[in-house]
Amino acid sequence: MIRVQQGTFDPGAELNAFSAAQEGAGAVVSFSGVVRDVAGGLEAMEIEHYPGMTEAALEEFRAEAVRRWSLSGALVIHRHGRLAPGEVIMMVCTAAPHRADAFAAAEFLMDYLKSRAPFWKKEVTAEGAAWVAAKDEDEDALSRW
Amino acid sequence: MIRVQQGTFDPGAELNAFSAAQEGAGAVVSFSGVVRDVAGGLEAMEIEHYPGMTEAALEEFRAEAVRRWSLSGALVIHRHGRLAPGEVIMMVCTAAPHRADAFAAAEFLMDYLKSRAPFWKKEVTAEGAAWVAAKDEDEDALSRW
Amino acid sequence: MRVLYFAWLRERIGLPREDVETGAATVADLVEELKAREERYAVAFADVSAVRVALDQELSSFDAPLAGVREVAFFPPMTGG
Amino acid sequence: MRVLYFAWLRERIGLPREDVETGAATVADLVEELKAREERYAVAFADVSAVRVALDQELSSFDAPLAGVREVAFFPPMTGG
Repeated sequence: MIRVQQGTFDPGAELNAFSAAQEGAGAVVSFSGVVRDVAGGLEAMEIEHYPGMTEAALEEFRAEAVRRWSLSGALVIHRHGRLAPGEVIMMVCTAAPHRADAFAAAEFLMDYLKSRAPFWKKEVTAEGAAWVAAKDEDEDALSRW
Repeated sequence: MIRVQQGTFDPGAELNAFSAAQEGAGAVVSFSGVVRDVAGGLEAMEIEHYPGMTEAALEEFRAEAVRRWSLSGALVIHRHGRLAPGEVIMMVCTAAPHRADAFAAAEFLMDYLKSRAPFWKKEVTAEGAAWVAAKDEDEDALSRW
Repeated sequence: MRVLYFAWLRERIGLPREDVETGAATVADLVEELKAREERYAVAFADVSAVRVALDQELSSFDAPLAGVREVAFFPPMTGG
Repeated sequence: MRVLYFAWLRERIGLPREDVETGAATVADLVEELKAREERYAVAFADVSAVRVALDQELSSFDAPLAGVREVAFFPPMTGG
Protein backbone atom coordinates (compact mmCIF):
# COMPACT_ATOMS: atom_id res chain seq x y z
CA MET A 1 0.00 0.00 0.00
CA ILE A 2 1.12 3.55 -0.63
CA ARG A 3 -0.18 6.81 0.84
CA VAL A 4 0.64 10.41 -0.06
CA GLN A 5 -0.78 12.85 2.42
CA GLN A 6 -0.41 16.28 3.96
CA GLY A 7 -1.39 15.34 7.50
CA THR A 8 0.87 13.69 10.00
CA PHE A 9 0.71 10.03 11.02
CA ASP A 10 1.82 7.87 13.94
CA PRO A 11 4.80 5.66 12.95
CA GLY A 12 4.31 3.27 15.87
CA ALA A 13 0.63 2.77 15.08
CA GLU A 14 1.48 2.28 11.39
CA LEU A 15 4.15 -0.30 12.25
CA ASN A 16 1.77 -2.25 14.45
CA ALA A 17 -1.08 -2.18 11.93
CA PHE A 18 1.30 -3.23 9.14
CA SER A 19 2.77 -6.10 11.21
CA ALA A 20 -0.68 -7.35 12.22
CA ALA A 21 -1.68 -7.60 8.55
CA GLN A 22 1.27 -9.82 7.59
CA GLU A 23 0.97 -13.58 7.14
CA GLY A 24 4.04 -15.73 7.70
CA ALA A 25 6.43 -12.83 8.10
CA GLY A 26 9.17 -13.43 10.63
CA ALA A 27 10.88 -10.13 9.83
CA VAL A 28 9.48 -6.61 9.76
CA VAL A 29 11.70 -3.62 8.91
CA SER A 30 10.63 0.00 9.19
CA PHE A 31 12.31 3.22 8.18
CA SER A 32 11.00 6.59 9.30
CA GLY A 33 12.35 9.92 8.17
CA VAL A 34 12.19 12.90 10.52
CA VAL A 35 12.69 16.61 9.76
CA ARG A 36 16.12 17.43 11.18
CA ASP A 37 16.95 20.83 12.53
CA VAL A 38 19.76 22.69 10.71
CA ALA A 39 22.54 24.96 11.92
CA GLY A 40 21.01 28.35 12.60
CA GLY A 41 17.59 26.89 13.25
CA LEU A 42 15.02 25.48 10.86
CA GLU A 43 11.60 27.12 10.85
CA ALA A 44 10.00 24.66 8.48
CA MET A 45 10.59 22.08 5.79
CA GLU A 46 8.30 22.62 2.82
CA ILE A 47 7.72 19.58 0.64
CA GLU A 48 6.35 20.11 -2.84
CA HIS A 49 5.20 17.17 -4.93
CA TYR A 50 3.65 16.28 -8.29
CA PRO A 51 0.15 14.99 -7.57
CA GLY A 52 -0.67 11.98 -9.70
CA MET A 53 2.90 11.21 -10.69
CA THR A 54 3.88 10.84 -7.03
CA GLU A 55 1.31 8.13 -6.35
CA ALA A 56 2.17 6.32 -9.59
CA ALA A 57 5.90 6.41 -8.81
CA LEU A 58 5.50 5.11 -5.24
CA GLU A 59 3.21 2.32 -6.40
CA GLU A 60 5.72 1.40 -9.13
CA PHE A 61 8.59 1.22 -6.59
CA ARG A 62 6.47 -0.83 -4.20
CA ALA A 63 5.47 -3.28 -6.95
CA GLU A 64 9.10 -3.56 -8.06
CA ALA A 65 10.20 -4.37 -4.48
CA VAL A 66 7.54 -7.09 -4.25
CA ARG A 67 8.78 -8.53 -7.57
CA ARG A 68 12.43 -8.55 -6.51
CA TRP A 69 12.19 -9.92 -2.99
CA SER A 70 10.09 -12.49 -1.14
CA LEU A 71 7.90 -10.07 0.77
CA SER A 72 4.60 -10.61 2.49
CA GLY A 73 3.94 -6.88 2.23
CA ALA A 74 5.32 -3.37 1.78
CA LEU A 75 4.01 0.03 2.80
CA VAL A 76 5.11 3.53 1.78
CA ILE A 77 3.75 6.72 3.38
CA HIS A 78 5.07 10.13 2.32
CA ARG A 79 3.89 13.56 3.43
CA HIS A 80 3.91 16.89 1.61
CA GLY A 81 3.28 20.48 2.69
CA ARG A 82 4.86 22.48 5.51
CA LEU A 83 6.51 20.45 8.30
CA ALA A 84 8.19 21.55 11.53
CA PRO A 85 11.51 20.17 12.85
CA GLY A 86 10.95 16.85 14.58
CA GLU A 87 7.90 15.95 12.50
CA VAL A 88 7.84 12.64 10.67
CA ILE A 89 8.20 13.03 6.87
CA MET A 90 7.75 9.53 5.58
CA MET A 91 7.83 5.85 6.45
CA VAL A 92 8.58 2.59 4.71
CA CYS A 93 7.64 -0.82 6.17
CA THR A 94 8.58 -4.18 4.67
CA ALA A 95 7.80 -7.68 5.89
CA ALA A 96 9.30 -10.99 4.77
CA PRO A 97 9.85 -14.54 5.95
CA HIS A 98 13.59 -13.74 6.25
CA ARG A 99 15.38 -10.61 7.40
CA ALA A 100 17.69 -10.17 4.40
CA ASP A 101 14.71 -9.64 2.08
CA ALA A 102 12.99 -7.22 4.44
CA PHE A 103 16.16 -5.12 4.85
CA ALA A 104 17.04 -5.10 1.15
CA ALA A 105 13.52 -4.12 0.08
CA ALA A 106 13.39 -1.29 2.63
CA GLU A 107 16.73 0.11 1.46
CA PHE A 108 15.68 -0.22 -2.19
CA LEU A 109 12.46 1.69 -1.52
CA MET A 110 14.36 4.42 0.36
CA ASP A 111 16.89 4.85 -2.44
CA TYR A 112 14.12 5.21 -5.02
CA LEU A 113 12.09 7.56 -2.83
CA LYS A 114 15.14 9.80 -2.38
CA SER A 115 15.99 10.21 -6.05
CA ARG A 116 13.08 9.06 -8.20
CA ALA A 117 9.88 10.12 -6.43
CA PRO A 118 8.72 13.62 -7.43
CA PHE A 119 9.18 15.43 -4.13
CA TRP A 120 11.22 18.59 -3.61
CA LYS A 121 12.25 19.87 -0.20
CA LYS A 122 12.79 23.48 0.77
CA GLU A 123 14.35 24.55 4.05
CA VAL A 124 12.98 27.73 5.60
CA THR A 125 15.22 29.49 8.14
CA ALA A 126 15.38 33.02 9.56
CA GLU A 127 17.78 33.84 6.68
CA GLY A 128 15.31 32.78 4.02
CA ALA A 129 14.33 29.69 2.09
CA ALA A 130 16.55 27.34 0.08
CA TRP A 131 15.78 24.29 -2.01
CA VAL A 132 17.57 21.19 -0.79
CA ALA A 133 20.08 20.05 -3.42
CA ALA A 134 20.02 16.43 -4.55
CA LYS A 135 23.09 14.55 -3.33
CA ASP A 136 25.40 12.63 -5.63
CA GLU A 137 25.56 9.85 -3.05
CA ASP A 138 21.77 9.41 -3.27
CA GLU A 139 21.92 9.15 -7.05
CA ASP A 140 24.88 6.76 -6.80
CA ALA A 141 22.99 4.57 -4.32
CA LEU A 142 20.57 3.58 -7.10
CA SER A 143 23.31 1.81 -9.01
CA ARG A 144 23.40 -1.04 -6.51
CA TRP A 145 19.94 -2.30 -7.48
CA MET B 1 19.78 0.61 25.70
CA ILE B 2 19.30 -3.13 25.86
CA ARG B 3 16.53 -5.15 27.51
CA VAL B 4 16.20 -8.91 28.03
CA GLN B 5 12.76 -9.87 29.25
CA GLN B 6 10.19 -12.64 29.41
CA GLY B 7 7.10 -10.48 28.96
CA THR B 8 5.87 -9.13 25.66
CA PHE B 9 6.24 -5.55 24.47
CA ASP B 10 4.58 -3.20 21.98
CA PRO B 11 6.88 -2.61 18.96
CA GLY B 12 4.99 0.50 17.86
CA ALA B 13 5.17 2.07 21.31
CA GLU B 14 8.88 1.17 21.54
CA LEU B 15 9.55 2.74 18.13
CA ASN B 16 7.78 5.95 19.08
CA ALA B 17 9.50 6.23 22.46
CA PHE B 18 12.87 5.53 20.86
CA SER B 19 12.34 8.12 18.11
CA ALA B 20 11.18 10.75 20.58
CA ALA B 21 14.43 10.33 22.55
CA GLN B 22 16.70 10.98 19.54
CA GLU B 23 18.40 14.30 18.90
CA GLY B 24 19.27 15.25 15.35
CA ALA B 25 18.32 11.90 13.86
CA GLY B 26 16.78 12.15 10.42
CA ALA B 27 16.62 8.40 10.00
CA VAL B 28 15.15 5.74 12.28
CA VAL B 29 15.27 2.04 11.36
CA SER B 30 13.50 -0.72 13.24
CA PHE B 31 13.58 -4.48 12.91
CA SER B 32 11.08 -6.68 14.69
CA GLY B 33 11.16 -10.45 14.71
CA VAL B 34 7.92 -12.40 14.98
CA VAL B 35 7.36 -16.09 15.79
CA ARG B 36 6.43 -17.67 12.46
CA ASP B 37 4.12 -20.64 12.21
CA VAL B 38 5.68 -23.79 10.74
CA ALA B 39 4.31 -26.51 8.47
CA GLY B 40 2.17 -28.79 10.61
CA GLY B 41 1.41 -26.05 13.11
CA LEU B 42 3.61 -24.51 15.78
CA GLU B 43 2.35 -24.74 19.36
CA ALA B 44 5.08 -22.63 20.85
CA MET B 45 8.58 -21.29 20.43
CA GLU B 46 10.64 -21.75 23.58
CA ILE B 47 13.62 -19.44 23.92
CA GLU B 48 16.35 -20.38 26.39
CA HIS B 49 19.08 -17.92 27.26
CA TYR B 50 22.17 -17.48 29.44
CA PRO B 51 21.29 -14.85 32.06
CA GLY B 52 24.17 -12.46 32.60
CA MET B 53 26.06 -13.34 29.45
CA THR B 54 23.04 -12.38 27.35
CA GLU B 55 22.89 -8.85 28.73
CA ALA B 56 26.67 -8.44 28.43
CA ALA B 57 26.65 -9.66 24.82
CA LEU B 58 23.79 -7.38 23.73
CA GLU B 59 25.41 -4.39 25.39
CA GLU B 60 28.71 -5.22 23.69
CA PHE B 61 27.05 -5.42 20.24
CA ARG B 62 25.19 -2.16 20.89
CA ALA B 63 28.37 -0.37 21.95
CA GLU B 64 30.22 -1.74 18.90
CA ALA B 65 27.46 -0.45 16.59
CA VAL B 66 27.71 3.00 18.19
CA ARG B 67 31.50 2.91 17.68
CA ARG B 68 31.27 1.90 14.03
CA TRP B 69 28.50 4.19 12.78
CA SER B 70 27.33 7.74 13.42
CA LEU B 71 24.29 6.90 15.51
CA SER B 72 22.27 9.05 17.83
CA GLY B 73 21.03 5.91 19.55
CA ALA B 74 20.44 2.17 19.39
CA LEU B 75 18.00 -0.11 21.22
CA VAL B 76 17.89 -3.90 21.50
CA ILE B 77 15.01 -5.79 23.14
CA HIS B 78 14.99 -9.61 23.22
CA ARG B 79 12.51 -11.92 24.89
CA HIS B 80 12.97 -15.40 26.35
CA GLY B 81 10.55 -18.04 27.58
CA ARG B 82 7.56 -19.64 25.85
CA LEU B 83 6.09 -17.67 22.93
CA ALA B 84 3.07 -18.36 20.73
CA PRO B 85 3.03 -17.99 16.91
CA GLY B 86 2.54 -14.34 15.95
CA GLU B 87 4.18 -13.01 19.12
CA VAL B 88 7.02 -10.54 18.81
CA ILE B 89 10.41 -12.08 19.77
CA MET B 90 12.76 -9.13 19.60
CA MET B 91 13.32 -5.66 18.24
CA VAL B 92 16.24 -3.50 17.19
CA CYS B 93 15.95 0.26 16.66
CA THR B 94 18.74 2.48 15.33
CA ALA B 95 18.74 6.23 14.70
CA ALA B 96 21.24 8.33 12.76
CA PRO B 97 21.56 11.61 10.91
CA HIS B 98 21.72 9.62 7.64
CA ARG B 99 19.89 6.50 6.53
CA ALA B 100 22.92 4.45 5.45
CA ASP B 101 24.27 4.42 9.02
CA ALA B 102 20.90 3.53 10.54
CA PHE B 103 20.39 0.63 8.11
CA ALA B 104 23.93 -0.74 8.44
CA ALA B 105 23.86 -0.62 12.24
CA ALA B 106 20.47 -2.39 12.37
CA GLU B 107 21.71 -5.17 10.07
CA PHE B 108 24.94 -5.50 12.05
CA LEU B 109 22.99 -5.84 15.30
CA MET B 110 20.67 -8.44 13.77
CA ASP B 111 23.56 -10.52 12.42
CA TYR B 112 25.24 -10.54 15.84
CA LEU B 113 21.98 -11.28 17.67
CA LYS B 114 21.37 -14.27 15.37
CA SER B 115 24.74 -15.97 15.84
CA ARG B 116 26.55 -14.47 18.82
CA ALA B 117 23.92 -13.75 21.49
CA PRO B 118 23.36 -16.72 23.83
CA PHE B 119 19.77 -17.59 22.92
CA TRP B 120 18.55 -21.00 21.77
CA LYS B 121 15.18 -21.60 20.13
CA LYS B 122 13.10 -24.72 20.35
CA GLU B 123 10.02 -25.33 18.23
CA VAL B 124 7.18 -27.23 19.87
CA THR B 125 4.67 -28.92 17.55
CA ALA B 126 2.13 -31.72 17.94
CA GLU B 127 4.93 -34.11 16.87
CA GLY B 128 7.26 -33.02 19.64
CA ALA B 129 9.94 -30.44 20.27
CA ALA B 130 13.06 -29.71 18.21
CA TRP B 131 15.92 -27.29 18.71
CA VAL B 132 16.28 -24.83 15.84
CA ALA B 133 19.59 -25.47 14.04
CA ALA B 134 21.91 -22.54 13.44
CA LYS B 135 22.07 -21.64 9.75
CA ASP B 136 25.32 -21.42 7.80
CA GLU B 137 24.01 -18.28 6.10
CA ASP B 138 23.62 -16.59 9.50
CA GLU B 139 27.20 -17.46 10.44
CA ASP B 140 28.41 -16.33 7.01
CA ALA B 141 26.58 -13.01 7.36
CA LEU B 142 29.00 -12.01 10.15
CA SER B 143 31.92 -11.96 7.73
CA ARG B 144 30.67 -8.75 6.10
CA TRP B 145 31.35 -6.66 9.21
CA MET C 1 -0.03 20.82 -24.40
CA ARG C 2 -0.01 21.32 -20.66
CA VAL C 3 3.39 22.25 -19.21
CA LEU C 4 4.09 22.02 -15.44
CA TYR C 5 6.94 23.49 -13.42
CA PHE C 6 8.02 22.44 -9.94
CA ALA C 7 10.31 23.74 -7.18
CA TRP C 8 12.80 26.40 -8.32
CA LEU C 9 11.73 26.07 -11.96
CA ARG C 10 8.21 27.06 -10.88
CA GLU C 11 9.61 29.97 -8.85
CA ARG C 12 11.89 31.28 -11.61
CA ILE C 13 9.25 31.02 -14.32
CA GLY C 14 6.63 32.39 -11.95
CA LEU C 15 3.83 29.92 -12.60
CA PRO C 16 3.06 26.30 -11.76
CA ARG C 17 1.51 25.37 -15.10
CA GLU C 18 0.44 26.73 -18.44
CA ASP C 19 -1.02 25.57 -21.73
CA VAL C 20 1.47 25.89 -24.55
CA GLU C 21 0.75 25.83 -28.29
CA THR C 22 3.76 24.18 -29.83
CA GLY C 23 4.87 22.17 -32.79
CA ALA C 24 8.11 21.13 -31.04
CA ALA C 25 9.18 17.64 -32.05
CA THR C 26 11.17 16.85 -28.89
CA VAL C 27 11.50 18.04 -25.31
CA ALA C 28 14.75 19.81 -26.24
CA ASP C 29 12.92 21.69 -29.03
CA LEU C 30 10.21 22.74 -26.58
CA VAL C 31 12.84 24.01 -24.14
CA GLU C 32 14.42 26.09 -26.93
CA GLU C 33 11.02 27.59 -27.79
CA LEU C 34 10.38 28.48 -24.16
CA LYS C 35 13.86 30.00 -23.68
CA ALA C 36 13.34 32.17 -26.76
CA ARG C 37 10.06 33.43 -25.37
CA GLU C 38 11.07 35.39 -22.29
CA GLU C 39 14.09 36.06 -20.08
CA ARG C 40 12.64 34.16 -17.08
CA TYR C 41 12.42 30.96 -19.17
CA ALA C 42 15.98 31.51 -20.43
CA VAL C 43 17.14 31.84 -16.80
CA ALA C 44 15.17 28.80 -15.60
CA PHE C 45 16.50 26.58 -18.40
CA ALA C 46 20.03 28.05 -18.48
CA ASP C 47 21.52 24.77 -17.24
CA VAL C 48 19.38 21.88 -18.43
CA SER C 49 21.75 19.38 -16.80
CA ALA C 50 20.02 20.48 -13.56
CA VAL C 51 16.54 19.92 -15.02
CA ARG C 52 14.56 16.68 -15.20
CA VAL C 53 11.52 16.08 -17.39
CA ALA C 54 8.47 13.84 -17.16
CA LEU C 55 6.14 13.11 -20.09
CA ASP C 56 2.62 12.19 -19.02
CA GLN C 57 3.99 11.61 -15.51
CA GLU C 58 6.78 9.24 -16.57
CA LEU C 59 10.44 10.28 -16.22
CA SER C 60 11.85 10.86 -19.67
CA SER C 61 14.73 12.58 -21.45
CA PHE C 62 15.30 15.76 -23.45
CA ASP C 63 15.60 13.92 -26.74
CA ALA C 64 12.24 12.18 -26.30
CA PRO C 65 9.57 12.95 -28.96
CA LEU C 66 6.48 14.91 -27.91
CA ALA C 67 4.05 13.28 -30.34
CA GLY C 68 0.90 12.27 -28.46
CA VAL C 69 2.10 13.74 -25.16
CA ARG C 70 -0.49 15.74 -23.21
CA GLU C 71 1.49 16.75 -20.12
CA VAL C 72 5.14 17.81 -19.86
CA ALA C 73 6.64 18.54 -16.43
CA PHE C 74 10.00 20.20 -15.70
CA PHE C 75 11.65 20.03 -12.29
CA PRO C 76 15.01 19.82 -10.52
CA PRO C 77 16.46 16.48 -9.34
CA MET C 78 14.08 14.99 -6.82
CA THR C 79 14.72 15.12 -3.08
CA GLY C 80 12.17 12.84 -1.47
CA GLY C 81 12.51 10.46 1.43
CA MET D 1 34.48 -24.59 39.01
CA ARG D 2 30.89 -24.00 37.98
CA VAL D 3 29.89 -25.67 34.71
CA LEU D 4 26.70 -24.70 32.86
CA TYR D 5 24.88 -26.50 30.04
CA PHE D 6 22.30 -25.00 27.70
CA ALA D 7 19.76 -26.22 25.14
CA TRP D 8 20.31 -29.82 23.95
CA LEU D 9 23.54 -30.13 25.96
CA ARG D 10 21.50 -29.42 29.07
CA GLU D 11 18.89 -31.97 28.00
CA ARG D 12 21.38 -34.73 27.14
CA ILE D 13 23.41 -34.28 30.30
CA GLY D 14 20.24 -33.87 32.33
CA LEU D 15 21.18 -30.84 34.39
CA PRO D 16 21.57 -27.11 33.83
CA ARG D 17 24.65 -26.61 36.03
CA GLU D 18 27.00 -28.38 38.40
CA ASP D 19 30.11 -27.72 40.41
CA VAL D 20 33.09 -29.69 39.12
CA GLU D 21 36.35 -30.39 40.91
CA THR D 22 38.97 -30.46 38.18
CA GLY D 23 42.62 -29.87 37.51
CA ALA D 24 42.03 -29.66 33.76
CA ALA D 25 44.41 -27.21 32.10
CA THR D 26 42.21 -26.39 29.12
CA VAL D 27 38.57 -26.58 28.03
CA ALA D 28 39.43 -29.60 25.86
CA ASP D 29 40.93 -31.37 28.91
CA LEU D 30 37.77 -30.64 30.92
CA VAL D 31 35.61 -32.08 28.14
CA GLU D 32 37.71 -35.26 28.13
CA GLU D 33 37.28 -35.57 31.90
CA LEU D 34 33.51 -35.14 31.62
CA LYS D 35 33.24 -37.64 28.74
CA ALA D 36 35.14 -40.24 30.76
CA ARG D 37 32.78 -39.76 33.65
CA GLU D 38 29.45 -41.04 32.33
CA GLU D 39 27.79 -42.11 29.09
CA ARG D 40 25.48 -39.06 28.97
CA TYR D 41 28.49 -36.72 28.90
CA ALA D 42 30.14 -38.83 26.20
CA VAL D 43 26.94 -38.55 24.14
CA ALA D 44 26.57 -34.82 24.69
CA PHE D 45 30.18 -34.10 23.74
CA ALA D 46 30.43 -36.72 20.96
CA ASP D 47 30.76 -34.03 18.29
CA VAL D 48 32.47 -30.99 19.80
CA SER D 49 32.35 -29.18 16.45
CA ALA D 50 28.66 -28.63 17.35
CA VAL D 51 29.52 -27.26 20.80
CA ARG D 52 30.47 -23.72 21.76
CA VAL D 53 32.10 -22.67 25.03
CA ALA D 54 32.08 -19.49 27.11
CA LEU D 55 34.55 -18.79 29.92
CA ASP D 56 33.23 -16.40 32.55
CA GLN D 57 30.51 -15.41 30.06
CA GLU D 58 32.88 -14.63 27.18
CA LEU D 59 32.89 -16.79 24.05
CA SER D 60 36.11 -18.78 23.98
CA SER D 61 37.69 -21.85 22.38
CA PHE D 62 38.45 -25.43 23.37
CA ASP D 63 42.18 -24.83 23.58
CA ALA D 64 41.75 -21.92 26.03
CA PRO D 65 43.37 -22.36 29.48
CA LEU D 66 41.09 -22.69 32.51
CA ALA D 67 43.42 -21.02 35.02
CA GLY D 68 41.45 -18.46 37.03
CA VAL D 69 38.16 -19.30 35.33
CA ARG D 70 35.14 -19.58 37.64
CA GLU D 71 32.35 -20.35 35.18
CA VAL D 72 32.45 -22.55 32.08
CA ALA D 73 29.36 -22.81 29.85
CA PHE D 74 28.76 -25.32 27.05
CA PHE D 75 26.03 -24.82 24.47
CA PRO D 76 25.14 -25.38 20.79
CA PRO D 77 25.57 -22.61 18.18
CA MET D 78 23.34 -19.72 19.16
CA THR D 79 20.01 -19.04 17.46
CA GLY D 80 18.85 -15.65 18.64
CA GLY D 81 17.11 -12.86 16.77
